[in-house]
Amino acid sequence: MIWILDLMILILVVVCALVAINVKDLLSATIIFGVYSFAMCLLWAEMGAVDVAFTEATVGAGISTILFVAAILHTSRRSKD
Amino acid sequence: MRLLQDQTAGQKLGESLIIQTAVRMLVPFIQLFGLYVIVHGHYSPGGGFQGGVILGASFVLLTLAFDQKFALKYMSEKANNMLSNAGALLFTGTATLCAICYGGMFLDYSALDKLLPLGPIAWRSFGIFVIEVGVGLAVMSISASLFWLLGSNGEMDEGL
Amino acid sequence: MSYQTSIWPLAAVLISLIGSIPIMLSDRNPNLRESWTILIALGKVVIVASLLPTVLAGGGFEFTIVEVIPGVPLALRVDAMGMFFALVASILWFFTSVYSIGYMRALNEHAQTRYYASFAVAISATLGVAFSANLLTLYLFYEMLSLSTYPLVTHHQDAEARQSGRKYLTYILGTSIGLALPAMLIVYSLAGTLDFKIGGILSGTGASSQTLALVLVLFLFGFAKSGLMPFHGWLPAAMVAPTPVSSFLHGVAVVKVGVFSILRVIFHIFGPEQLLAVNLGWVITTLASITILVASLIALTQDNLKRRLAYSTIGQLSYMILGAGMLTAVGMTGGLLHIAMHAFGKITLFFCAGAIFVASGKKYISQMDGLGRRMPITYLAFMFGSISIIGMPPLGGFISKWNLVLGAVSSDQMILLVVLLTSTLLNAAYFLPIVYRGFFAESSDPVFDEGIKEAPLFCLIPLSVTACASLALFFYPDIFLRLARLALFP
Amino acid sequence: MKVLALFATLMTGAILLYGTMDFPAFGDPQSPAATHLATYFTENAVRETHVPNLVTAVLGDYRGYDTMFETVVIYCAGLAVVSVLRKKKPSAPENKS
Amino acid sequence: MDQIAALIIAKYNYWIYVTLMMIGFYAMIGKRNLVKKLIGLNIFQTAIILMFVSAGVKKGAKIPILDKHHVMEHGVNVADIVNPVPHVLMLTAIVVAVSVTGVALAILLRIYREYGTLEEDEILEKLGQ
Amino acid sequence: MSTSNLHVYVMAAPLLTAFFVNLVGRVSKAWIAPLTLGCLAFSSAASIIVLGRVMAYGGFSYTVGNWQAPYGIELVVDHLSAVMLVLISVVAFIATMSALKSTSQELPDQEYLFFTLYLILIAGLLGLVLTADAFNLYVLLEITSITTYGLIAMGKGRAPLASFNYIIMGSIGASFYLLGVGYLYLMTGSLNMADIAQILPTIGGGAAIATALAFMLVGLWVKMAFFPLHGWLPNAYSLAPTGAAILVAPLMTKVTIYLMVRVMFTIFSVDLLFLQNPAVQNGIVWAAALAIICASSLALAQRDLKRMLTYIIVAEVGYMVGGVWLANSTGMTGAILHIVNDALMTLCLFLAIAAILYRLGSVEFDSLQGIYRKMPITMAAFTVGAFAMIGIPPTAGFFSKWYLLLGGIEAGQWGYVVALLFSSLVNAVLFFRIIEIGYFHKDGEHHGHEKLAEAPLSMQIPLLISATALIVIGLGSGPLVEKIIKLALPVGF
Repeated sequence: MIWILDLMILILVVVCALVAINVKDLLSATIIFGVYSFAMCLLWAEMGAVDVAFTEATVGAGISTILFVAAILHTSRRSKD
Repeated sequence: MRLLQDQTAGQKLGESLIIQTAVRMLVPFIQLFGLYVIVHGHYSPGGGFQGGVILGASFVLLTLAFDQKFALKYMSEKANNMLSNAGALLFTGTATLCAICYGGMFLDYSALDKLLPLGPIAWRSFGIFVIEVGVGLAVMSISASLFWLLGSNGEMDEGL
Repeated sequence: MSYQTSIWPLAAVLISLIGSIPIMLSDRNPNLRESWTILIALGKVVIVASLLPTVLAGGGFEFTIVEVIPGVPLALRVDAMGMFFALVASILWFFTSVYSIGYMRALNEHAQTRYYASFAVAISATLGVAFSANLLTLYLFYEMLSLSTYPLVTHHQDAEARQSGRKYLTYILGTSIGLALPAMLIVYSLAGTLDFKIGGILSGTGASSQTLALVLVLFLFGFAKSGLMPFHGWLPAAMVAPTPVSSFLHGVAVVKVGVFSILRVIFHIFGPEQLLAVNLGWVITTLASITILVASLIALTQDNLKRRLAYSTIGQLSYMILGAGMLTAVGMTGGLLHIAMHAFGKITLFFCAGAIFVASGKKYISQMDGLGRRMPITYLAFMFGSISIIGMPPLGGFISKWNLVLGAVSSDQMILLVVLLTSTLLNAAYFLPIVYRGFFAESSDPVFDEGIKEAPLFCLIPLSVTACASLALFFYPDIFLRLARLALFP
Repeated sequence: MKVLALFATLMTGAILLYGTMDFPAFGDPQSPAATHLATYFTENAVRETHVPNLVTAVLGDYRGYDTMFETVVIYCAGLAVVSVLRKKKPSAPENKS
Repeated sequence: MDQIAALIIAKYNYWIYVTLMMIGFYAMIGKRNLVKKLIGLNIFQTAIILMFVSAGVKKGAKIPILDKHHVMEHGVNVADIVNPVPHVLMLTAIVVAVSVTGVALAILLRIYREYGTLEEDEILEKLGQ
Repeated sequence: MSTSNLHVYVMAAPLLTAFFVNLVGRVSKAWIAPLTLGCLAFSSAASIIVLGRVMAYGGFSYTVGNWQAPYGIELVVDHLSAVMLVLISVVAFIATMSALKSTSQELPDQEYLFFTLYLILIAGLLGLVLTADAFNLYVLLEITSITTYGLIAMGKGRAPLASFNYIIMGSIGASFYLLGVGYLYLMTGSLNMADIAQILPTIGGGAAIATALAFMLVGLWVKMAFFPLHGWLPNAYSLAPTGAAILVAPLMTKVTIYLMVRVMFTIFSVDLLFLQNPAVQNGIVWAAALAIICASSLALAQRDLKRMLTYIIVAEVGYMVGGVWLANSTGMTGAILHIVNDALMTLCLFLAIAAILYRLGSVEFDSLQGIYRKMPITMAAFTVGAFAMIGIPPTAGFFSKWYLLLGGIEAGQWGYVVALLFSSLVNAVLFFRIIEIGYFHKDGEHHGHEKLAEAPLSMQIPLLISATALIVIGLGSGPLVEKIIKLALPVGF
């Protein structure tokens, strides 16, 4: 565990989260949320939680994002806030 | 091959022969990897849940590259439902079976030793394997069906 | 005093409750339905009367149904005080049943099955209150009575009846849940029991006099059926009900259940000695005096006969509370006796009002000039009732009022004497003109009045009987007097 | 509305931060979390279940009850989505139930 | 200064998790767009997972996959292995989160079918009509 | 420690049957009813036997998978959880009889889906009652929530929107609870409730423990719709399919209150909760009083029977939370008794609503005119339920209210006492308004009632059972309290 790397990823994660909830285009938000998940998964892998990281990679960054995309493509990409 | 031509004849935006062929080749490997993740959960990261998601992802990939009807040929809605039930039943059923066995408790795999004497600890290991398979089945079918339903807005036809 | 366990008190209470089922089932056949009603009423009188000798001999009965709260069972107990009230209620119910048949048939009222069934449930609840062994049981039957009389008040189902029903429930349920229930809870948390006990259960609990005063006031207003002002508004409103309902329930059962509950609380929860000791009698007497005077004054101004009777009732009810509040032996006896005397007098008056309405369709006093010559029996009975209520000999009301006056004297509260005398004058002022105008004034509408005859026999007989009973009670008040004495000095 | 939400968020965050004051230091091998249950699992899980992956052992056996309900959760999710979203086509014989 | 640095190193993970939780929570209750609310929900969930996983970390420890035979014969030094319990819990939590997300998205599609929008205020406006 | 598995079967029977309902039910509808009713009958019988055993031999703990308590997951069967098991399984059994009918009318194509979710929800509730593991509780909480989301979203019209709101609020609640569990885990390293309770005194309070308690409580309060956090409930329950509402409305909030009791008294000690923080305790009782008053007032504003009832449910939550936090044994007895009674009262009223909806299709006040004439038995049972809600003896509602009020007086919490009385009065107004509309409005004022008939027998029977139960439990509340509830009080009372 390298705490500087850890901290950098953490900051990336926070930035991604902020962007994901603030960007007006929902599709972008979703993709950024995917990035967020992936960064999280990196973080956990680096913390020694391999199983959690694996799951987050398949679920959070994979299935979850895909479900979001599928839903957004059937509704609207626009968001007022 | 004929199917492929049909597909390309009614080609929509984003469907390309290269991708479709690549996906066709890739899908068995993905599924194999998914199975590996489930089975090898005892020794490496992974297990029923992760493997199940990977298996489900293979169907998602098929749907994305072709369309939903094509993917449904591999696993129909009915089969999907059966599999999810089977997976969940495998887990809960095993758990209850342990309780039914004389002197056993709920989810106490070592109690299954009375059915087939392999040794209590071996049964624990094997029991974990059985339930991982159950989880895998359920997760695979449901992650696929979640995507299909959301992707086709509940119509189960063309998909995205 | 020893109580023997017996199922009969329960039978006395339940006979009419269970009897409401055959009444409901014989919806299609009015004759059968009314036969049931009479039969049940008769059965009830017989059961209650059969319990009487033991009670007069100083005994009593007890029956525990089930223990619902630790230390507080649902239990029935027949003691002298309960017997006193039960006797009045069951006898008068019998007459009211007969009267109802005449009245309801003559006016061809709707939903008669509901009427008779509710009536049967109501009388069950009344007897339940009379025979309650503790405050919780009393409360249960008290609420049952409120609910079962609601359909009777709303009987006509028009906008006015619904409005009155709403008012009735608001007052009765509101006070019983909002005031009586917390009072009961405070008593329970102080004493750990709710059992009625001679001498009271609150003595010796070390409750402060402020707490006692609070509980007392909560109870006085909580049992709003007693019509104590300012929670009296429901009673005039409830007069939209058919007259038998007004006469029995709002002349006898419902209102006296309120008074009876208050007397129970004063005698058996607080105990007169304790009230004397902490000097709380004045709370009761003041509230009662105000109600007596104000209600009598309002009664003077009413033109609707039933409303005038209603305000008269409010005033008379407070006599009983006043008697109890004097906390002297004679006064309390007077208060208790007044339950019976007023019941017989007031029910006669209501029967007469109903008979007049059945015969002539008239509700207002100003239209009743000269009617007495057309309906002499009714008016004679009305006169008897009035005199009894005013408290003149030779009618029953005199005995109770005499006791009350003696009580006022013996408690050294001359102001109460003044209240009693003033209100007697007021009573005379609002009753006697009716009788006078009935017999001696010229009819205002002779053509219309030409065809008026006496009401049907079913109406006439009960009112004659109760009028005669009022008279008889002056000469033979023995049973009630003995019961009252037994209740107060066992 | 947004101000209220922001206020609620800040409050929650502040309380949570207040709670972290007592936490053992990050990565401390002597923290309670690392010593109580974890010790038992690390020492005994492999021997008792013959599964070298501790996570799988604990997930599948020691806390199998959790995992069972986890499977049921996702099963329910699948069903819920079907029941909420699936459009019925009256012609399709397969959908007749 | 060293103390502050030590404090930062000791607690920064928890601070970050609180920050993420606040972001998610704010999105859930403050945003008007339903999809945004859902993204907020997911961020909230991952924040909790981060907290749990952080709880399991041991400095310099290895991943919780052991060598079977080695362990059977020689036992294991607990301090060398990352705490597996939070990982187990969090696997379950992730599954729960994705299940909830799935159901919520399905319901979102239904809402869109009905109202044609995913903005809370616009939906309320339509309901008001 | 016990090796008897019966209480697990109580939970496992509906769970396993759910899968079969899904498999078989999609082929033939005829199988759904016997399967569902059969497994719930089994659960009810088994839970009654479990209660009998607990009363005879005392409570016991059970370890799933035969792993010792803090390592494996522990189930606890004591008096309280046995009572809850019986309550849930019996209420579910009664509700199902009616739900089968209304579902076949409302959701003819989705019956098998509906009942699969329905059974899993019941299994989840039963599991919640049994578990003694803080994290397992979270998972089960999510199971009940996710099935409820699905069930509610199957409703018509605005139901999906209500369901989405519920998802957001429910997830916040569950996440807060999980945060609390996380804090406790970080501080103690354990997840077993009893084990945490043993370790906590060695830590002796502090910021993290207080935060954990606060977050667990707030999380559960969101789930149980404690007043300012109740926003999701009225819409969700009133828009859900009728079959779901008659199961969810009586059980969901009550089970969550049970969980609050469990969490508060199994994990934290009475000393920590009440004695060290009298101001907090006081404040929560006042909040409960406020909740009761506000929710009752909101109920007054409703013009739809179902919505009105949902606000009453919110008010009742205030009753029980207040009762638990009164911190005396009378209040606690009242709260636990009220869990039982309120479940039955709500069941009775919702069953009546289901019957009315089945025939009439609407429970708006205006459409109820003259309903007593057409559906006398349904409305008679409704009236009994209404009396219980108001708290008129001898119905069950009076007696639990009695204990709650008595507890309030003993604790000197006059605000709470006044709030309870106020709410009883409001309930009286609410229900007599309906009785007046349904009974005393003249016939013929409303059209469309010509063909209205009494509900089918399969809806009347559960209704009559529940109405009778209200009176029987009311009359039997003495023995019930003495023999069971007193023993079910948490340690420290």
